[in-house]
Amino acid sequence: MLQIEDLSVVIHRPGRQVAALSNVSFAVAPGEVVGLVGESGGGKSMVARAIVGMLPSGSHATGRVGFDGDDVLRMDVAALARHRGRGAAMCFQNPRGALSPTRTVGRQLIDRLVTHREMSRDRARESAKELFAAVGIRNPARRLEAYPHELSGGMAQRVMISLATGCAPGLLIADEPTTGLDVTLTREILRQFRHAADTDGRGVLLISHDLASIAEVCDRVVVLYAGTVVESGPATQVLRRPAHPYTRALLRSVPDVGGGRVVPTAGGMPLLTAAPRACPFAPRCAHATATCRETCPETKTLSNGWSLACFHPQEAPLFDTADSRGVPGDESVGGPADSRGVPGDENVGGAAGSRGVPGDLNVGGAVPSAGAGGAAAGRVVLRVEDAHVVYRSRFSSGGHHALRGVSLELKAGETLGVVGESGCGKSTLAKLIMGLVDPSEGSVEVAGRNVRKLSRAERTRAQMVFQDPIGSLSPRRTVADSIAEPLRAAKVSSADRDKRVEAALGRMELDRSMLTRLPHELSGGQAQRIGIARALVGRPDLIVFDEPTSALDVTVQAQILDVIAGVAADAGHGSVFISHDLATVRGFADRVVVLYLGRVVEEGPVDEVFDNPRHPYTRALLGSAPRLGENRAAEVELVKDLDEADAAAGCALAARCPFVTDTCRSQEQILQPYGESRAACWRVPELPALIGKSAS
Amino acid sequence: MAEVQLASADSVPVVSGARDGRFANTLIYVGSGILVVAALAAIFAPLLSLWGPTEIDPSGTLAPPGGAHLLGTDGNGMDVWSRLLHAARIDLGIAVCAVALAVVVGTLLGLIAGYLGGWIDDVLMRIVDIFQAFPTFILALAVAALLGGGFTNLVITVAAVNAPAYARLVRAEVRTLREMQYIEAAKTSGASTLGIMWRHLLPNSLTPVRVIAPLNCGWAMLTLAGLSFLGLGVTVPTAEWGSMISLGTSDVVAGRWWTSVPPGLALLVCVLGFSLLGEGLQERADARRR
Amino acid sequence: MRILRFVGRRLLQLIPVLLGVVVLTFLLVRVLPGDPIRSILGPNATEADADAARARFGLDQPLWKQFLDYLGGLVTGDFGTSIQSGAPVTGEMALRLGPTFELVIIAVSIAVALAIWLGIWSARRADTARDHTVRIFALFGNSIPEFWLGLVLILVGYAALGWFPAPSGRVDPDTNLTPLTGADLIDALITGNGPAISSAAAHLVLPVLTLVIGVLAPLLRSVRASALEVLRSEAYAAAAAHGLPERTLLRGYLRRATLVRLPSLAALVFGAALGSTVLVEYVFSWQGFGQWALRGLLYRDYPVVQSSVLIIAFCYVLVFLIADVVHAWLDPRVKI
Amino acid sequence: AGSKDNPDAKASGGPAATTLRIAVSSYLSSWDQDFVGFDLTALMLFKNVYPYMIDYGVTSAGDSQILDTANIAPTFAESFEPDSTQKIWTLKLRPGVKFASGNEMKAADVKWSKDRAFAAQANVAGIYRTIGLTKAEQVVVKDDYTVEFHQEFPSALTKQIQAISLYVFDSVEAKKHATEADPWAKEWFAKNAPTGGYFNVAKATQGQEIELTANTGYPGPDGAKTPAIRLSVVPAAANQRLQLQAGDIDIALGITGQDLQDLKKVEGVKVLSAASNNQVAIQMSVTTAPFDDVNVRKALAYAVPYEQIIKNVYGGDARPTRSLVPLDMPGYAESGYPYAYDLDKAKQALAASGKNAVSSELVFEAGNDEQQKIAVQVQAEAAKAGITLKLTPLDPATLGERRGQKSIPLQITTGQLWVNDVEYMLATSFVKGAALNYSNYTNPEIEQIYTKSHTTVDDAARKQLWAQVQTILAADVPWVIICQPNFNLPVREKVAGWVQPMDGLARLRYLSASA
Ligand SMILES: Nc1ncnc2c1ncn2[C@@H]1O[C@H](COP(=O)(O)OP(=O)(O)OP(=O)(O)O)[C@@H](O)[C@H]1O
Ligand SMILES: Nc1ncnc2c1ncn2[C@@H]1O[C@H](COP(=O)(O)OP(=O)(O)OP(=O)(O)O)[C@@H](O)[C@H]1O
Ligand SMILES: [Mg+2]
Ligand SMILES: [Mg+2]
Repeated sequence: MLQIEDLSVVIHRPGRQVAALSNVSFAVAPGEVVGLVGESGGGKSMVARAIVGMLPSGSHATGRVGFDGDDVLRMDVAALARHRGRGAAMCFQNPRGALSPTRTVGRQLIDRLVTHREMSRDRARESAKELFAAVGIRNPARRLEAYPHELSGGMAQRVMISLATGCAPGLLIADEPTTGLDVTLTREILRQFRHAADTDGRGVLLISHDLASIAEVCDRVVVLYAGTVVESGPATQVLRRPAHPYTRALLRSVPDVGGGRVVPTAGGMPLLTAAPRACPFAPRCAHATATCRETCPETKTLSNGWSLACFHPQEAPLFDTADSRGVPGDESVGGPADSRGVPGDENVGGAAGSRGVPGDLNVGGAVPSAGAGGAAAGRVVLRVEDAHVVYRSRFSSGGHHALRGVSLELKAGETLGVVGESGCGKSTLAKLIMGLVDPSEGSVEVAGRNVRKLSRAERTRAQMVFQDPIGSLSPRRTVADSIAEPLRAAKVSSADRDKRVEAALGRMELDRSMLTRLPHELSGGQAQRIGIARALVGRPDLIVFDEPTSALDVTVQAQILDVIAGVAADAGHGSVFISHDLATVRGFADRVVVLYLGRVVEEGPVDEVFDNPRHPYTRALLGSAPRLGENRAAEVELVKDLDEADAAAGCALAARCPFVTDTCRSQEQILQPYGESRAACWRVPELPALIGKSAS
Repeated sequence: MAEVQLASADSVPVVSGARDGRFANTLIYVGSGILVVAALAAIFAPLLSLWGPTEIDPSGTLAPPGGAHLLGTDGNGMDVWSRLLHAARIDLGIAVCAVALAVVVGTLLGLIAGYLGGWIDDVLMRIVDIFQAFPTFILALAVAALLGGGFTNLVITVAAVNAPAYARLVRAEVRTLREMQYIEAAKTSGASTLGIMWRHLLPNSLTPVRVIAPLNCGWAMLTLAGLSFLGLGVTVPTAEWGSMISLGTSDVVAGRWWTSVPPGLALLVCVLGFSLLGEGLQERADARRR
Repeated sequence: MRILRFVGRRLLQLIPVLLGVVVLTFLLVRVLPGDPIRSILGPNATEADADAARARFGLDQPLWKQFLDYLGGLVTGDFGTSIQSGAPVTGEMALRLGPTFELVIIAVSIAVALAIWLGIWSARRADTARDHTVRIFALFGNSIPEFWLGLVLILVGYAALGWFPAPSGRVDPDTNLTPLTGADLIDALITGNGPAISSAAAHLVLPVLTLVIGVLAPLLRSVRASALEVLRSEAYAAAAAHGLPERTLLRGYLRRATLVRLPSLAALVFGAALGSTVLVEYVFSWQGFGQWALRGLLYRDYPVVQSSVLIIAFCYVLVFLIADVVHAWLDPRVKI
Repeated sequence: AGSKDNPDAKASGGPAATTLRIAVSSYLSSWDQDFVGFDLTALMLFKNVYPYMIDYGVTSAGDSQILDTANIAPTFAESFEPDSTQKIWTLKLRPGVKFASGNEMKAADVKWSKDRAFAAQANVAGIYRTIGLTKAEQVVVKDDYTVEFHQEFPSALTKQIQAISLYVFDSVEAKKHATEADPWAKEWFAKNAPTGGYFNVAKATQGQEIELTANTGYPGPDGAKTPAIRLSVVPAAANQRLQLQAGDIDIALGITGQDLQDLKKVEGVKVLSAASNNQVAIQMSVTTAPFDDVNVRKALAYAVPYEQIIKNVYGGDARPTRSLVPLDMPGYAESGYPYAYDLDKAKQALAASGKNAVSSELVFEAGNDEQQKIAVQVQAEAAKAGITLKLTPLDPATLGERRGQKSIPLQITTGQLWVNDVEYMLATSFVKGAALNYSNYTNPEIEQIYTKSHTTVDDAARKQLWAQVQTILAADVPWVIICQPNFNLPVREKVAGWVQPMDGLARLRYLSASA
């Protein structure tokens, strides 16, 4: 159905030019789910746009985008209008942004139905309800009247899918449909696409940077790097036994709930100004030879649709053994010194790499494997006791009870992981610890002192690393200024300040020249390193990481996680690492706390909790976390989306828990010890049996 | 391999199709070019004219352009060209000073109200509301009547009229900015309230101000002209475009264009200069935001 | 229901503002130099005469008493008695508001409508010569002093071409229009007076045009910018990528989304226009509110100044309230 | 052009060809002449809509008709004569004069009207003091058609003063609207035009327009010649001019300066011109430094560019004067003002005062183009003589206040005396405490002459006194007298019958329009 041949797109802008795609070829057949993966900027969205004929202004496209025999690139306006929606329909990356904010979602869907299925509006209304129900929207009649902002992220994505399928397209394109969604939702959403391919016979092009999550649903996978297809083929082949060094690097950057640590690859993707004349991955590749740096590898077809563009295909297993993942693999030896051969390399991340900071983040030795170490019995740096946080709404009475009776304790040298779905109160907990919100009940002590009574200088004893790396740096302050901020508060002399700032920067393996830059001149990874440097510079007692990598690209994420692992292992301070992604925590946390709707539902040593989860919620989370190379059904499936579950009396999970009983609904659950960990569920002992029953 | 030019932005609106900013630059260049010329004319006015701005030519009034007077003389027998140049000092001076004053006062108010919030915000914003709800011209007239028509007083008048808008603008900006992560980051880094306001909020909240201020300078000149028209601007015979225009209105009707058309055009061009600059900056800011 | 509560809350918030305006104006007029009494007495009046006149208007009372009397009057809808005319201010004001509102409301409505249409038109042709031309012309209009523009329009439209009636009033008196609201076009429409309708409309053209040209640019700029933002938004792209027809896109996805930011600007423009009509009124001999207030101020007619400021302030805050309601209605994201 | 093309005008019949259309600069502030309402438009209208018992006659001067202030004749009254003591004046009403309500004008109306004027303690009460009328009791009703005015002392000015004050209301109608709180029906008067004069107010649109129709019931001589007049308010002079040129108005009352000169050349328009007694002067406060020094006053008198002002401000259309006594006033003498533009003398005079530079503010009426131009010209020349002037335009309220406080060092005044007599001039401008004595000028000799003049009736003797006055004023220079601009009125060519009012208040009854 879709047949892309030699597609190249160059975008001309005054003063610059971007070769977004170079000689991309692949195909999608009806009933097939094809995954398009790669890092940010790799050109994934550009492919999608080319398919619907909506390239940015100033684009020059060559090649062919064949669709049912026609070439999209050569369609006239009328043909394009017919092609869009009916031929290929796209689900956008950010569903909330892609839904028109001032029109009810129902009308938006009806518009599509009326246009493409020539229905009357009344008839379309009925169909709309069915479509909503089909993508798993409860109470569709009511939801038709909703405006996009009234929908949660998951709901918005479902609506987006229904809008796309509402056009009755031959090809469904989904551009990062699950970015920003919780693990439990991700599975559910991806299943919708599989469903569209299987039951409606549509072709599906699934775009993602997250290989692990799409691994399950794809038939075939195409890997893009810097606008070129580096590897493509059957999903099992590409994702389990990849041959291209880039694919391998990508896969090893993904954290895994099973344990072990990610293997970062240094450097960043180059921004090309013209179609590459050499292998674009060569500067970051450990196997690169002179040939790689001089000529462009041909795309070779190896077997049953598996093709590859590499002079040195790798065949070694991806990970040596399951538990030795921490040992650096062959490809991860960092960037070779010279990447200046990449023409017009403007990418800041790439520039850092090209500066040849050796082994940008050398993973090995220095950092002990975290899980193993166990907490040294240091002083207590953080004590949270029965903390409640209520956000008061401005006008009406009442408010949002974001944290309900959380208690924690953390010693220096220890790392505490905090996990939970979006909205469960993770950031609130971080703010609470930092003294940015006041507890309505309970107390928080950092290094033995109540945070509400800290002086300005003492405040810097606890530091935080934020989710949005660039957004957490003041846009008009230089890097040096930002890093020095805690020192200034602590009244450190300016000479001393400069020295310590440089030291912190050095520890982050960043160049001195960074000091005078402004945040917008930084790449995400660099900015996050600055953020970490700022947290470290005052030698704090406690560092809180609030989803420090969730805004970053896969390979960069791996780099940053590596840095954090190093920082967290420092015995001088305690660390709290917050994440919605369980896998990232596993790498280096000593203990882990699972939050659900403001409550701690399970807590214990990291390995114990991950390998031996007790609470149904933990089990569900772990079950939905994608694992490369494994196709497991989750043991526990939650029945509703988070935002539909109301926490009334009793167990907070009651509304979603498959094992719920009347006792659960009426009785508040408190943490009880089960083995090494503690969980807030009275049915823990019965669970294995129950799960066994439901599985069979 | 055929090369095709894809449908342009014209027929197919495209996502994030950044504009090329060339027009924005043209606007900025033309706008600032006009203003530079006007500023130079103001600075070198005495060198560029043979007559003083309030010097009366005893040989007669309303002499047509040419001869001793490049642009003729006005109803008082004063040289229009010289007045035209000298007026630039007053007009540009008052407009720029007034807007600067308005920006300073408005920004401070907005910063305090926006960041501190609570009752301080309520009180300050109600005061701003009062001033903003106060009819522009009556406020201006009152200040003019109270303080007279001198340069400083006109600056105060025009600033009083414009300051509330800045207070609102900055407050709105600060209220979004204060939810930003970098403010939280600064707080956790131990920055003081004043430090946050001064080091982080102020520089960032000025972005929209920078765009509005030039536009505002243009409006300030128009306000000034309006005041002069009502007899409440600068006192005669001080050279000021608005008062020159209003003194010359009957002359236009009689076909003696030179007394009021040149100052009218000068005013128009300068206001346009500010507008173009503002529009250009706006466009550039928009482009950057995208 | 929620909207009512919102309006109620906002109305409550208006009270301190209006009270502030009342106090400020009351003090301001009294601080201003100038004697409101002398000008009604004639040059032969003695100090005793002046005192008697002052007593007549209660100006001999202590300030706080005057203020309380004034406030008391306001509560009962009595704005006091004009010192200049000796007639109750309420009646005079009612007569003067109509013409000005007619002018400003029509002008701002036309400007808003024009700005919406042109702004969207221009945004859809962003960065073409046509777009640039429209914007530059709007800027030109915005750069001309209103009184000057008015004069030019009179010279062209009345003196040279003779297309429009003499700028000496609001309706031809020979049409025998029965005044009801003071807004002549409305009165003519209500009474069904055909000749008066066309005469009033003809008289409105030039002053309205003057105001429209003056205020168009900021509105246009705003509409164009929001339209561009919508056109470049992912939401619009998504709708376009799903092949929705042009008309649906324009109506359902562009227009309303474009307009969400307009109401508050329109309110601001309305306020500014209301404040600056005094110039247009002067040029077009349009004896409206602005001229009345200006005269009141020049003669220090305290009750007139106080009530005109209060009314303008009230209209201003009211228009802002309306703008907020319209905004909330246009933009479902607004929490009220 | 203009409304002639307006189809609507035709549809409704259009204005009758005989309707005179007059543009004025502002609307009257109030219809109540006693309590409020003291602006020029109001006074002019009052002259035409109130029944005045006596008024000036008409005489010709050159080729124009002017009001004859020396000849005051009864109009709505039958007669107004003094007794032998000259203290009791008897007003006999003309029977059959009717107000719009149908009520006949009676002595009681006169009584009530004057009682009201005394109660108001404003304009009329103020002028009555000059002829010894201070209390309501001095107005006595004799019978239905006879009223006596009992003055405290005889005065040569009685007729003149009564000519501008003797107007009468429909008291029967007015009393209906009087209330306990408002015994003089102020509120009603403020909003309702009086009736019974030469014209009735047919329609008044507040601020905008007034339609007058001739009062056909007027039984006296010289009834209104035009059946209808429409006054419309056109504040902008440029606008009035355009409309006059286009023929949309017949008379423009708000045009000054250069426009007048221009309009003389416009086809279809003529500019009626007449000498006037309008004096343009700069009054110097003799009690305020630096003008308390006569030499400084002289210096300014030498520094003012008289000829240039006449040329630049009035387009040459003004008469230079050589005395503070107006031209055309009996007793005028060239020797009254021996100063002419001479910067050397100005400097000498300043030197004589012991200063070589002085400064002051020069006050004038805001919005008055003529005064503003004069101020500019004076400022420029005075500066050359070492006198720095700061121009200060003042709005009416501030001007009124500061004039009341007598605190203005230097101000431009323009205006005419309503009574063409030096005694009246002294009374209003040069004796201690006189209302228009903005110079704060006092001179015992002048006071003496003034007192003497009350009882001097012999013409030659009076002339003698006036010569003395002018010698004294020439030495003291309380004013810089600039000129007497001619009165100019631009009208359409069809307008006839204009009578130049010596008090500046047009008598519309004489006007007519030839078709
Ligand atoms: N409108 C545009 N103008 C100029 N360059 C663009 C434009 N859109 C994308 N690009 C460039 O094209 C390249 C490919 O971008 P694309 O959006 O397809 O990447 P992507 O793989 O989808 O990345 P992401 O994961 O961030 O969505 C990038 O280098 C980007 O900078
Ligand atoms: N300032 C606030 N006012 C009111 N409610 C808030 C505020 N901040 C957060 N909340 C609410 O509190 C709850 C917890 O928010 P929090 O930001 O802590 O979640 P989170 O676990 O960090 O989620 P995410 O993974 O999306 O960042 C959410 O339901 C959120 O809507
Ligand atoms: Mg993308
Ligand atoms: Mg969070």
